[in-house]
Amino acid sequence: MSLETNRKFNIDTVENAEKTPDTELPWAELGLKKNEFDEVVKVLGRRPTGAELAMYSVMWSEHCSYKSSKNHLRQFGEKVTEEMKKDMLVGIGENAGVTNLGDGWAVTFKIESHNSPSFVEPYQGAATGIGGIVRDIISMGARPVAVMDPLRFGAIDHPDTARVMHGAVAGIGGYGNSLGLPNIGGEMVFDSVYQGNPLVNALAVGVMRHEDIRLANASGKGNKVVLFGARTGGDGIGGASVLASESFDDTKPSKRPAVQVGDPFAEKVLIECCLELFKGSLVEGIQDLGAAGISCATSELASNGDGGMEVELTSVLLRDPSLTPGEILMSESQERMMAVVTPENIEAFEAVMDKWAVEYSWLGEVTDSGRLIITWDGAVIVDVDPRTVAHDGPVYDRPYARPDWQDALQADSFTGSVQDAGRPAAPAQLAAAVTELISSPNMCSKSWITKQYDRYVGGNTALAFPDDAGVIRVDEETGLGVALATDANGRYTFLDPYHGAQLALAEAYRNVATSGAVPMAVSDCLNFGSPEDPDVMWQLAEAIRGLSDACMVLGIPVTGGNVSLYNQTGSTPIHPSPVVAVLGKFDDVARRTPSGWQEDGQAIYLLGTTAAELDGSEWSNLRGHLGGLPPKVDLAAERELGEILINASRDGMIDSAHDLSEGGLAAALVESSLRYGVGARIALQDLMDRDGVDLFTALFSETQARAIVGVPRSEEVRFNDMCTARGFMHLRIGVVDADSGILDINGVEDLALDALNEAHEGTLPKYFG
Amino acid sequence: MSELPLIGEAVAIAAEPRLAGARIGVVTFPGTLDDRDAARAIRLAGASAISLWHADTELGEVDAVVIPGGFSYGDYLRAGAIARFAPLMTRIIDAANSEAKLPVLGICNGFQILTESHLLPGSMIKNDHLKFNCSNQILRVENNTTAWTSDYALDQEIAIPLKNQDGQYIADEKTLDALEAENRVVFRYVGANPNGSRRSIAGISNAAGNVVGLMPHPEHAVEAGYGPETPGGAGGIDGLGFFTSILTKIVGGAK
Amino acid sequence: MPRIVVDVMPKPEILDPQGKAIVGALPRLGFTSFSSVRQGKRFELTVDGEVTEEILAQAREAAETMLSNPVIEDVVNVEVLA
Amino acid sequence: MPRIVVDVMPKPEILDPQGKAIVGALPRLGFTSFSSVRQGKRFELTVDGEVTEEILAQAREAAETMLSNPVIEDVVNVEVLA
Ligand SMILES: Nc1ncnc2c1ncn2[C@@H]1O[C@H](COP(=O)(O)OP(=O)(O)O)[C@@H](O)[C@H]1O
Ligand SMILES: [Mg+2]
Repeated sequence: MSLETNRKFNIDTVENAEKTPDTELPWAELGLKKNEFDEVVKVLGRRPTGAELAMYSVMWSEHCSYKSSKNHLRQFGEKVTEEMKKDMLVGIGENAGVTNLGDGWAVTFKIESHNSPSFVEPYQGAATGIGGIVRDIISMGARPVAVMDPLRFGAIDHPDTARVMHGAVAGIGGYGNSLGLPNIGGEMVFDSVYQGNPLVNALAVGVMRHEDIRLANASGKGNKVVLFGARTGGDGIGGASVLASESFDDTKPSKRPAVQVGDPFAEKVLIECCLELFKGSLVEGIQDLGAAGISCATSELASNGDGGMEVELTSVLLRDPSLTPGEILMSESQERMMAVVTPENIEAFEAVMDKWAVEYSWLGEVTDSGRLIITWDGAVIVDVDPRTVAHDGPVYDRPYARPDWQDALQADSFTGSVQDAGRPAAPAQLAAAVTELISSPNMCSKSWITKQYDRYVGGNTALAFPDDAGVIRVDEETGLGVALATDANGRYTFLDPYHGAQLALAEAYRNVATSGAVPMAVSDCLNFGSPEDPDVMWQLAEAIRGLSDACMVLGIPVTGGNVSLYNQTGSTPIHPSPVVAVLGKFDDVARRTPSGWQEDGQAIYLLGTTAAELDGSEWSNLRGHLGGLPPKVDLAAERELGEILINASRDGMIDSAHDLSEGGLAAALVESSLRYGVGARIALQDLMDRDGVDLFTALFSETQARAIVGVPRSEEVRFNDMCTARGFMHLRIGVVDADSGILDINGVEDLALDALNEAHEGTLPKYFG
Repeated sequence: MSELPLIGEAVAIAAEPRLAGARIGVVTFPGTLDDRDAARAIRLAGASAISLWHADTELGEVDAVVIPGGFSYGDYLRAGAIARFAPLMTRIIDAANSEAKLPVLGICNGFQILTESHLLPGSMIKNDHLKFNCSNQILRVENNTTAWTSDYALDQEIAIPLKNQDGQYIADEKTLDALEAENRVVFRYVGANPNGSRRSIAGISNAAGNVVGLMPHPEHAVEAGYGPETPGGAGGIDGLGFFTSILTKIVGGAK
Repeated sequence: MPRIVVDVMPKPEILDPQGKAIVGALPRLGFTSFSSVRQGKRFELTVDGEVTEEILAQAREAAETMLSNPVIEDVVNVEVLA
Repeated sequence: MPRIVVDVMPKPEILDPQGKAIVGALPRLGFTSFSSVRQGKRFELTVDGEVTEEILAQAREAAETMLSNPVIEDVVNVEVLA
């Protein structure tokens, strides 16, 4: 007998499972390995019922159980100092970490991936990615206040890229805009390694008062369990495990996940409705339904609380009445939440639901039995210890080893390579090189994307595209606010996973500090290939080790994140792409520093020193080279630079600041002048003499821990003194020339801002319309 | 009635008591997004913002009403199509057409709701480029005699955010001719037409001038540093005039 | 269960940006036989019992008042789905 | 000029937020006879001459490849408009 024939009217009860131990179960089709299935049998002391099998299979999937990464992720919790714990109100493990902002305010943020769904159906995949991460934020008790979207696509000129780009961007906009959440930043990278595996990551940030923090646990015997929001349909059944534990392989179309369609209107209503519940203190515990749906919500709520719960599954409101109990448990239908409510609050809870016309159904109650019992019309179909489902999944120590090609890769430096031949040196060549750089797929303006996102809604967006960090005001009275940036460089991480991950953190940290905010917390989305490939597993292990080490040095903790594995086409993985988000704090967002020059005559300073670091750079990428070692990581310098930028912003010593990252000084100079259409005169001879580099290197090297700042005349002495006192290299490289309409760099042919702007803005419209 | 807490508390403004007595309603439908912003704009201008809930059957004591932007009911059918049938809309339509001529401002989705309600002629369809467009738009004020535009100079150019997917204003030629002849084109887009709107129309009024609708968002341009970009971050408050205009009218009328 | 179909199309004199985009894209995919495309909406309303004349009249009214906007759209068809 | 109609509907198992919003609103206007609504698309393709079998085949192919998204939609009808 198979489960198929067992479907509708012949429900596989626990009693039946005990009587029919030899029934064949489709554990392999559901993504479980033989040893995992055997473990389920051992845990239960009998074969699982169909419903139990469904639960274990989704909850023990890579996506939900982190079975390949768990052993490594521990470092984020272990490598923390007291300093790092100081402001952490809720750490890793909950739906999202919570950080103290002071004045009774707290902030929660998290980044997640929705990669494979976005390849299959870009619009809906990306849209539901936003929907899912926003629900994580709501379930902490917070009001979501902004989203961000780090994106990676295949080659810009590949025929399939437009499909994914158009769909993903429209989906992120379509969903986020409808929720009234400003989009305050993100990333956009084109690289053929992402052709069959685009990365669509989504970040959401929310704020709350300390007393409103909610956790996902079900406590209090006799409290009622309620499911509310959208009805349950057949969405993504098997999606969680099939999607995340099998590589996407187009020879097996039957393994394609069912597509989920998002309903942003339903989610917007759900947000308002939840906030009203929080305000009235009407829920004891709350959990969003994402991957693994009801399986996840019931087992996590129960095991984090008093340990028991009883649920009648026929009470679930269905969109598709033909769903089996197992399918109901696995469904990933969007826009649903589960909550625990005391009997006294039932009436008030229902009134809120009715006001917002949100559907709900009472499913059962909290018990102290230590068992999660699910019935179907009274017959027990699940009887498990919820911990075994939610927390005690398999953990693998997957073998890993430094790939045998890594040494050769690192030895293959750009300098002196075939691709390096004819390096630009003459003024006209350098001007052409700058223009080529800033119109290249990765360095061009992202406004084609960001124009499709609402940045104004809420009235609290203090900075967004194209500045280094997105900045949101939290408290209108005091100006208290937060800044956020996300970064990753897959090429750097490919060349050296340990340092590459640190570079991602360093850049996000630097971006936040550049805006003037004090970095406080980290969330990360680790996008990698198959953990069953020892090369990839090594990349993952190294990246986590690097990131956790660097967090210690910078003194900011990881408060949450997400791991996305099996991002590969056939046996070719993507570049290891640890996307790192850093959150910072402003006492008053009015002090924020924008990235563009403004006032005529202000001095332009370069902070930091420049080495010849072109390996993995955008310039080498444009020449088709990838090899050597990424730029050196100097976390002490990053910290010092950060402090200078933060102090200078707080004390009003600078009017603009822009960090140097991909594309080096050339990119930063162009971006700072295009920001408000303000020109400048730049001379780099002193820099070249001091650091021993040529003009090309000064412009295109990607040495870290650098930034350019605009200093008002009246502040120059004070600014210089501060940098000197801190022993940080700083050099006056030019002056703002507001009305010239020209970026004039000594030794480079004059760059007219109009032409630069056209080159910078033209690229995405040229490919995507 | 729903309460609309801002993220933090309202910006502290000591409104002149005479002004704070002016009550301007802000309607919230399921899916409304910019209600908080509209309320903030009203408070920044000095009046009291009164939250109105779509399902309410009475309008209560308000001197004017703002129907803010967003995606009522997801705008899945047509923008504003379902919201138009809300109980409160019936009250608003009656009050706008009554002798008292209740001033009503529809912003973006609010404008779409007003056209679906036939308080204003024409309709909005998808932008000609089919994409959502969020940008900083320059408008020209072509009629400064309406309840909502009296604080602007005629032909003044103002910078106001525009953000929508269904922002292309259309009406038949006869209607367009009549709108122009009756001086009911209140705002026009300056520069390149951002969405294909007929005759670059950004906003219109009814014949009496008490009902005004426009696609761009004045409530997002009322506080320096949080609206349209200006170097130095000091500007960007060109939208405030909508809210001071209505206040002038209300208070002036009460004198 | 019986269904009633309501078809709504943009008025002929009104520019249809979506139809325009499609007609521009068709030839690029080798579909060269179509000189214009217009995109409208199709609604399927499920009726729980029999479709009476009264219910059909309701559907017609819903089509005119809510499912379409007479300023820009025409209801081109209301019929019981076979 | 002859027209070919292509009707596209969301797949039955897929959530249709549009239809959901409409079915929620209908009763408020007194339309109580409809238990569910689904919203799809109707395309009208104008053909410049006679509608040959070949052109109809083209329309069918365009319907499947471009006018619908097979992941979430079904082409429910392709016919020559009378
Ligand atoms: N997908 C996106 N969504 C929103 N904003 C984006 C996106 N991609 C890039 N941006 C924004 O464009 C600007 C430039 O991006 P980038 O060059 O990656 O910044 P940085 O080098 O400072 O990390 C930033 O403000 C960034 O947030
Ligand atoms: Mg930066």
